Amino acid sequence: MADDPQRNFRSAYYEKVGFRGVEEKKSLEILLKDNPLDVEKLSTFSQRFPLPSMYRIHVWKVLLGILPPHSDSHALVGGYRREQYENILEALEAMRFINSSTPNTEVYLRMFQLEGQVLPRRSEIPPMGEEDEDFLSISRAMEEIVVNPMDCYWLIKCFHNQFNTKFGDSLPHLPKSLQHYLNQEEPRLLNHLKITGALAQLPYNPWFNRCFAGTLPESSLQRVWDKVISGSCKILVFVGLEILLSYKIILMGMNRPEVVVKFLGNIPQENTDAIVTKAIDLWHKYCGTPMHSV
Amino acid sequence: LLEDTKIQARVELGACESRYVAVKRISQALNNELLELYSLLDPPAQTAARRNGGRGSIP
Amino acid sequence: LLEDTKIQARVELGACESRYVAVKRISQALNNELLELYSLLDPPAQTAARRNGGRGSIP
Repeated sequence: MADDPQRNFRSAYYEKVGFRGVEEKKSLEILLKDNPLDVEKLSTFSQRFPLPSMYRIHVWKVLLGILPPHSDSHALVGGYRREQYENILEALEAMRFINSSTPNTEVYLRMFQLEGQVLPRRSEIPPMGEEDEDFLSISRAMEEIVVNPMDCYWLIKCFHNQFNTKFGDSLPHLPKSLQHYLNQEEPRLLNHLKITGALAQLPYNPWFNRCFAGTLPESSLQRVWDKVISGSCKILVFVGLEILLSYKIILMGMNRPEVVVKFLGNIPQENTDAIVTKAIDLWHKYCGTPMHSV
Repeated sequence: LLEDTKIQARVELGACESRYVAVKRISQALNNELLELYSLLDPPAQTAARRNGGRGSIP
Repeated sequence: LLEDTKIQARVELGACESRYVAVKRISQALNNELLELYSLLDPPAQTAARRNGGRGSIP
């Protein structure tokens, strides 16, 4: 079927006029009709193509193990998830840890802490640490993407857990990897960042630990998270790389690291979609189009 | 053998269920005790507690 | 099919287990909170707290 010239012509046409998603959406719909769902195939799909927004939350929930692959288990497991969520919320209210004016993101953090047995004593709540801030940052972004608070909590929690379990060991190596690819693409920029001392101070934490939450607007961010949730943390390197490449001229004109840090900490929000698209292309170029989730 | 597996699964799930119910009762009792205690401690906050008591009431 | 049934059962049990663990941790947290509160109260109540404190300790 891949050799069908008419089909290829049609795909090329769709691609040109912006309907590239039509065929992808159809093939995703076929995958979603499977019972049980083939999680491996869904991961591969999500690695290769952008998820249509109407199916994104559903696919994320399956990939993160919130929804089971068997559709006849959905009601039972969904009930367990709801009770778990409600029980935690009720206890935190009884303990007066939260009330109706507590921001949702803080509610999610306290719930997560209670589940992880690291809820501080209410009489001596310490200021938020770096890890709490990472969690809150991801929560704020997820809240913009997911409307239902229960879905939102489960997605934040499982995203956070899966990310740290799967990629915790890889995270320290991502800055080196970024330098490697920057050297391939734009050695002059790498050199400039090295000489000015900015390289060591790039916003690695918001980029890699928070997966660009707070850096990219949610509309662009969710396309990056599609790749992370389906199994790649390498994509983060290429998004960072593409940000650097996109602002090459501006960055080359900056000689003080703190100016670079300030600029990158607050990048213009207009063309982030194009940045993500180019980052995904670069990622495919260097890492291949994944047949399996890597 | 399939039928066997299904029965075993049901038994295990039932055991998990009853363990859950037991602890849930304890937590419910502690929850009530806490609400009561708070209402004794600072009456003004009592109103707030009752208002927030509705579970799932995240704005 | 047998393998499939086993996987399905494992997933369901996992979700049930997670709900159980969560409610267990809730009990512990409520218990800690109660103990802390009782310790703020007057001495007689404190003794009562010690007596009641055992309640939340789940086997």
